[in-house]
Amino acid sequence: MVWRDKFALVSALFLLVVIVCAIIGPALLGDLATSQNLRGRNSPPFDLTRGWIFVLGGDSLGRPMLARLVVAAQSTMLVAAGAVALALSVGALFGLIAGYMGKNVSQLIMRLADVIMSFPSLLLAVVVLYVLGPSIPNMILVLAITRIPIYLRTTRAEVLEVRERMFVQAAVVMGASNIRIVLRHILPVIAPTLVTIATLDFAFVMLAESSLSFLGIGIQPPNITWGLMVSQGRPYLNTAWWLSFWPGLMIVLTALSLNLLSNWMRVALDPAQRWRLESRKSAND
Amino acid sequence: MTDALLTVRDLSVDFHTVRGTVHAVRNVSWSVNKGETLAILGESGSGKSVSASAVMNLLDTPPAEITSGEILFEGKDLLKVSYEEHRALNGKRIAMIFQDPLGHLNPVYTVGWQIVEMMTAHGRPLDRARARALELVTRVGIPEPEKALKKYPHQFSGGQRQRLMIAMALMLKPDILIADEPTTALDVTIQAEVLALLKELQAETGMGLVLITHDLGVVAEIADRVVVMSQGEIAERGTAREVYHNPQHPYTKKLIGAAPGKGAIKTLQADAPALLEISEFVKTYGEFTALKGVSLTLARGQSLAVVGESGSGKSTLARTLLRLEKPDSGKALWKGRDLVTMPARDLLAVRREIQMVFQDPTQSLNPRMSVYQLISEGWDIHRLIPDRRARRQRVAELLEQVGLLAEHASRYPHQFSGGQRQRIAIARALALEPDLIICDEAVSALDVSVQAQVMALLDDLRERLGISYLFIAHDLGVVRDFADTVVVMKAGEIVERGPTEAIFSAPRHPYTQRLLAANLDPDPDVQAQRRLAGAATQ
Amino acid sequence: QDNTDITVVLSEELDLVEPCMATRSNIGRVIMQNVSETLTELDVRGDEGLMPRLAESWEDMGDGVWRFNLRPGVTFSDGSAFDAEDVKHSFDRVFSDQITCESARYFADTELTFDVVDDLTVDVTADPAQPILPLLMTLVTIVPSETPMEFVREPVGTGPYALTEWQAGQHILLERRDDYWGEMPEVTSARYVFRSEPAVRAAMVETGEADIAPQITELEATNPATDFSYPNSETVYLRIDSSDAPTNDIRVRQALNAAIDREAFIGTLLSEGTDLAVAIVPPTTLGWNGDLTPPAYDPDLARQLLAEAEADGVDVSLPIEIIARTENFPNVTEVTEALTQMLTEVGFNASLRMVEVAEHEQFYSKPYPESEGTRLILAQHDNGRGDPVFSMYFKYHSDGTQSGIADPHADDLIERATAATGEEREALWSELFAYVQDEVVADVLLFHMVGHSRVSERLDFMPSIATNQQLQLSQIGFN
Amino acid sequence: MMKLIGQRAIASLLSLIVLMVLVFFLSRLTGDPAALFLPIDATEEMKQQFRALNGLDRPIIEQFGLYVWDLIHLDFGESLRRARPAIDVVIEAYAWTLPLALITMTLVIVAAIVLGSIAAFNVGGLIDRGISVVSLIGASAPDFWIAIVAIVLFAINLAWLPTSGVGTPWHWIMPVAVLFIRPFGLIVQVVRGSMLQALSAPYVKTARAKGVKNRPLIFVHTLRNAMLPVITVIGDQAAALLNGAVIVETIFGFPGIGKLMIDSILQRDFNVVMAAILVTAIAIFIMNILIDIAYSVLDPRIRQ
Ligand SMILES: Nc1ncnc2c1ncn2[C@@H]1O[C@H](COP(=O)(O)OP(=O)(O)OP(=O)(O)O)[C@@H](O)[C@H]1O
Ligand SMILES: Nc1ncnc2c1ncn2[C@@H]1O[C@H](COP(=O)(O)OP(=O)(O)OP(=O)(O)O)[C@@H](O)[C@H]1O
Ligand SMILES: [Mg+2]
Ligand SMILES: [Mg+2]
Repeated sequence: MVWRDKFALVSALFLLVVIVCAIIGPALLGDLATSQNLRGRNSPPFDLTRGWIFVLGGDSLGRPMLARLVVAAQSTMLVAAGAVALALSVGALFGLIAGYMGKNVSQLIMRLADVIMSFPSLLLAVVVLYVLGPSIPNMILVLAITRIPIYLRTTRAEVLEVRERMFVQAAVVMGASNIRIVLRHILPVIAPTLVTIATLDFAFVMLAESSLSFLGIGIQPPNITWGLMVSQGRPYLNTAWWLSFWPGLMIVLTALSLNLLSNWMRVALDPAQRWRLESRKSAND
Repeated sequence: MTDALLTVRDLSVDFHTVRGTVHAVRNVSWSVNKGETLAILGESGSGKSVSASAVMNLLDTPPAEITSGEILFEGKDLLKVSYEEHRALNGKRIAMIFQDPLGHLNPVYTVGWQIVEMMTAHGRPLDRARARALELVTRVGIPEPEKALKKYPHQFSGGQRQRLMIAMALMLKPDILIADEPTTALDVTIQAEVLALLKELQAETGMGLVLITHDLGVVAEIADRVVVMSQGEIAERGTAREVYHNPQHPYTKKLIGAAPGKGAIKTLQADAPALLEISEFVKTYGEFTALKGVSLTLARGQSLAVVGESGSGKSTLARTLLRLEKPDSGKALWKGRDLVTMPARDLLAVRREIQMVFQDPTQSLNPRMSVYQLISEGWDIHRLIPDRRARRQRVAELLEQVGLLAEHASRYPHQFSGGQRQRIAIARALALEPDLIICDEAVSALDVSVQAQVMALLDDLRERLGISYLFIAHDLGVVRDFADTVVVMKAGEIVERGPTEAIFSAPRHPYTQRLLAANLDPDPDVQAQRRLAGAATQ
Repeated sequence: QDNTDITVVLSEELDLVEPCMATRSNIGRVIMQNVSETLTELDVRGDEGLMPRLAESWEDMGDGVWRFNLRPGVTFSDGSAFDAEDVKHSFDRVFSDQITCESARYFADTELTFDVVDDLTVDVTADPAQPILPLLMTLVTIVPSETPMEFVREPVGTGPYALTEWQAGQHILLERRDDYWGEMPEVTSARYVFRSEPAVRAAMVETGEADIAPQITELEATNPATDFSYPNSETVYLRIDSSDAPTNDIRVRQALNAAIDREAFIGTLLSEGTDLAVAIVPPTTLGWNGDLTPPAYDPDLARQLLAEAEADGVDVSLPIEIIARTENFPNVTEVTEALTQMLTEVGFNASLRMVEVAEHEQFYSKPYPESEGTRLILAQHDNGRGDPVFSMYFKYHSDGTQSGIADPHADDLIERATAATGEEREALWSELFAYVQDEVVADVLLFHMVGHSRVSERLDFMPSIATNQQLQLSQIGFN
Repeated sequence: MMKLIGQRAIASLLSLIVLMVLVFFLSRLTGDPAALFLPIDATEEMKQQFRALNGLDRPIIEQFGLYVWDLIHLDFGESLRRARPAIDVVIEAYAWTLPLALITMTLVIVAAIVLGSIAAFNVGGLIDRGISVVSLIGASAPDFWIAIVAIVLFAINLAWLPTSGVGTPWHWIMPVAVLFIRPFGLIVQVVRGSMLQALSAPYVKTARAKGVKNRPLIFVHTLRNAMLPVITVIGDQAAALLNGAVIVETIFGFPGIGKLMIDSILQRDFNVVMAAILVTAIAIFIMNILIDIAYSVLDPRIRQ
């Protein structure tokens, strides 16, 4: 059963590749990714006659898909990771406060979360676009705000339960401050759940960004993200599937890897479950 | 031995951990017959609970691995039967009472539902199950049984939860009952009732009883045969009398020699300054009043024992005192300042001065922290011992003082036995060198030799550092040896208080008298005589 | 099987079915000449020019007065008879300040007065005189005089069909009237449904769920047996603001034109059949100038022009931002990206910005926002109405809301042509086309677009340039 | 309990007011509806007239006052584009969205909980792998892929189902199926993770010692302990559905609130936007109250 570890390993490797692409991709392939060739557009994948760079085909302007995917990794990761990280940290922070503090603070925070939850993300996007202008940081802001309630609500619900556990009371007796209790005793218990949601949200955010681009209020060319590529490839689904397939596949694979890795971490970081990984190895030895 | 109902033969269990393999159980064999009671005595951490879990097929394999042996029940090897077959036996033919009742009760279902399920899971009709549950819950002495069935585990006292577990295990009148320290949280009067109930059932259905316990008195009272375990192996076996009067193995000798209740009784220094004054504590849970105006004074260097009925409010007293719960009224002056109204900021300093060992140690240890982290956390909080090397050393020292090993520091709570966890909790309380330690059944899960060691340690600290103890306990022998003052609680009130000497020699309140009378003697012969005498007076 | 009920799948749902908004293409496609009729009708399928509809004939009485003789025996779908009062009322509605009717804009500064001569005769006085008044009559639908001065949801008209059911969000049902004045159409009823996804529209005709999908994309138009392409009267161009540097220099504007390889788009990003534009209106328009040729792709010339301009002190390195709106037409993003690249290649400091419709509007119409360099606005203009007047003032007159030039000669030509009639009008328009393209180089004209329709094989119908604005059910037959 | 719900309702009403005020002012930062309603070559007079007719020419504070005044009289204003009361338009659309959301969510909850629990129970096994990978791919694949591929496959090639539209139950199958996929993938993972944690608790041992069968062991003893994060995420996903499903509505021509909301926002049809947000917010608030009640029903320790 070593393959269980291999799953996580492959995921980690894949993510590493994505990160490397995100860092050096634009510098390396930036020019190739924008070199148009109208007469060589939509060239099919797996055809090496135009060079290895066209192995995944060309897009509707004859630019090599491979180069574009690599270059797009940067803004994609920036937006997705930025939005998820921001939503997670803000949501978890307020969730902890709402769960651990008194009733009034909690009520206030939760009702504000309700407001955010019912505020249509699209309207938010339009407002931000009009007031602040379109840019990657603003995109992150819009996406993050809309995702805050989920983290907030999850955190709070879990805190309500965890804080009733005896070891939290033991920490109180030791004189631990509220901050310490929250960070050292409560957060580690709920972190796995938050991480699971966050990794799932990664895909969600990439696709949400894609739909915003599609509606004209998201990231727009000449910037590229996988989400934008997906939305641009959408009309070609029947005729040139590779235009939206590869970026979509990248999103799927990234989400899949992140989740497999987080599933693995969830077990690896829990002392009471770590044996699930260790024993598999020894059982195979 | 072949016709025994349950036979464990040559059982060995290993645990695979990051730091190598732990041989928890090594070539253990025992058997129990119909109607017979086998007591498993032994060192804390010697593999008693693990072998019981192996019988019930409850070990997670991995990380555990059963490396050898067989477990024969009615001639069938339970290690070889299918999962489904084993499931059908569990609960119905072989039932188990767990050591740590709080964790083992499902927090989100009413206890009534959980008890009834024992029968419905095996296809019995619901109404019969309900009736039986009510009967048993009444039998184990839970007040207001009808209402109790509708409550959730966290609404009961430690002893009550233990009794609910017992009621649950007895629902289907199993052929074999494995009871893992079933009476540690019970006061002796209720313990006597429970033991009587078990015996009655044995007489009625011929139930075989495997009783894992540290209490030599219980062994003397109920056991036919005894096996003594030490370090994963069987050290000694024989009838209860043989083992008590003629122990062979050095560990057994040590164990029997350490039985509490024989030492000199302490007296309180008259001039000790008052440290804590509790006056008129009242605590209600809905309509139920758990504390009905309790007042107490505790002096520096005093060890005050609180004994009393299970469910009388002892733990509640401790919890309200520590502001884990708000008392409805009352004051608690700590060094002259009221703990109840003290602002949170000032409380922080006080928190270092008062520590507590909780009744259910397992639940009070954060499962995601290693033993090192658990013990050293207090130093982080109060900014003590900044040096890492010094910390490691002090943790190791503390662990050794409570009878654990320095290398245990890197393990996590779930990798320990019940008694070992209790000792981790004690070490954690000691780490801060407080002025007062509230011990809620802090030594109940320890075998008497370790118990003696821990108590000697506590005594030593009291003498050297002037630490005071609020010592909640059921074991009268322990109380007699350790406390200089005793208060007796019943139904939320203090019914008697006085120096240990006076309480033990001349109890005044009828409940105290009953309590002392029900105390068990570790000598099986003495217990046999008492039983005869008891039968005669009835 | 003589099932003569048809289903039409349209790309966007109708918000309104208000006759006075019938010039809005999504509304017009359903009700124009089906439910509501106009006095006159322009033949865009053949070459009959302006044809009678509710007016049997008309004549210019001089002094800006036109007399229309109305068709007798016409009834509305509510049973009331059609007469001159209805005509008057219909126009009153259009110009009322209590409702915002779209067709009012075609009469911008013209004051119309209606004199009912008798039941079937009406005199219309235009001030100033309006030479193309009969043509403008193709834009105003006639409603009964009882129609209130607010948007109606149950349009009543004289057309061959009546709206009998409208389930918002789902469908609109038109049923054939038995008492229609004209020839009975073959189609007995038409159900309109709405799907925004082109692939779904195409699929619906393929599976038989619909009979006509008037707007599908080129990518979906893969079946020669059912799919037609037709010029859709839309023209794509880049609007230049010639008051900004560096585009205030004609050489820069010429360079922009020369930098673009228009041919490269056709058959690639744009459908085969797309025409290179030499005017902002399609070739079917009055005064079309056949002598004009699209600017040739000549990057060297572009570079040279830029160099010359630079030598004369024009700062050609100023940023040029190309603004286009998402979903303006299929592949708009790619087209704009390619345009940007072409401009960059000859040395422009061009960048691209895709915006949503509301934002696009801010850049498109006056007053134009400030910019560091200048902006080129990629836009699509639709004029299928036969006369350039509907375009030229807005796009090229100094006071036009989307005009990028302020040229007195152009202003003069526009004003004169608007007032002229007949051949003079035609000649003036022709001159104007040549002037703005060759002399002023007002903008970068790009393409006359084509549209695609899918028509079920059981129907006998050919989409045409008019299909963008209307879909006359009476023109549909069955095979 | 009733008192608690009452308090909650009042608090929610306050947040509703905050929401509406926010939406009112923020949406008016986003440009002029006149430019969008009228054709591009409309004259300035026409625009003025349009603004005057719809009260858009007044100071924004006055507009707000009028809006509130009307609202007190339960008048949500007219849709700018549709010449109908905004609330009618919204309620018509919501009558489609609500059943769609409810049907989808019910299926999602049942399927995700069952499969997620099974995956956790067999952690590391083939079943677990299969459920995880399939659900994750579903959760992260662009939904229009799935929708269009489904149409090509089931409507065109196999001709089992209609391509789009509403009317018969058959029309609902594809929209529900496509909407099902993402929340399902998400919730499966959350159930799995939460169950994994709960399954290592000691009370699971008690249940096994009692001889409880696997099915009740998973779905009765453990699941309820694992439900807190699960219902939170269910709430989040349900809220997304209650807000309408734009892609699915667009592709399948489903006349729900999502498309209406998007169109109205893009067209700056403020009254419809306000009414739509009001209706969806009420639905979401009610759902959140239900979820908070569910917390305390599920876990007695949270009850206070
Ligand atoms: N998961 C585990 N990993 C490693 N070691 C374990 C694990 N579980 C138990 N052990 C070890 O196995 C030994 C036997 O444990 P067991 O619970 O059977 O002791 P016990 O005899 O019941 O003690 P006590 O009287 O204190 O309850 C202990 O030394 C303990 O540390
Ligand atoms: N949260 C609660 N809700 C309702 N009743 C409670 C709650 N906690 C404790 N009780 C009740 O209060 C009484 C006192 O409980 P407490 O835990 O103090 O008993 P105790 O003296 O420590 O008993 P034991 O020796 O069995 O541990 C018990 O009868 C118990 O049922
Ligand atoms: Mg044990
Ligand atoms: Mg207690």
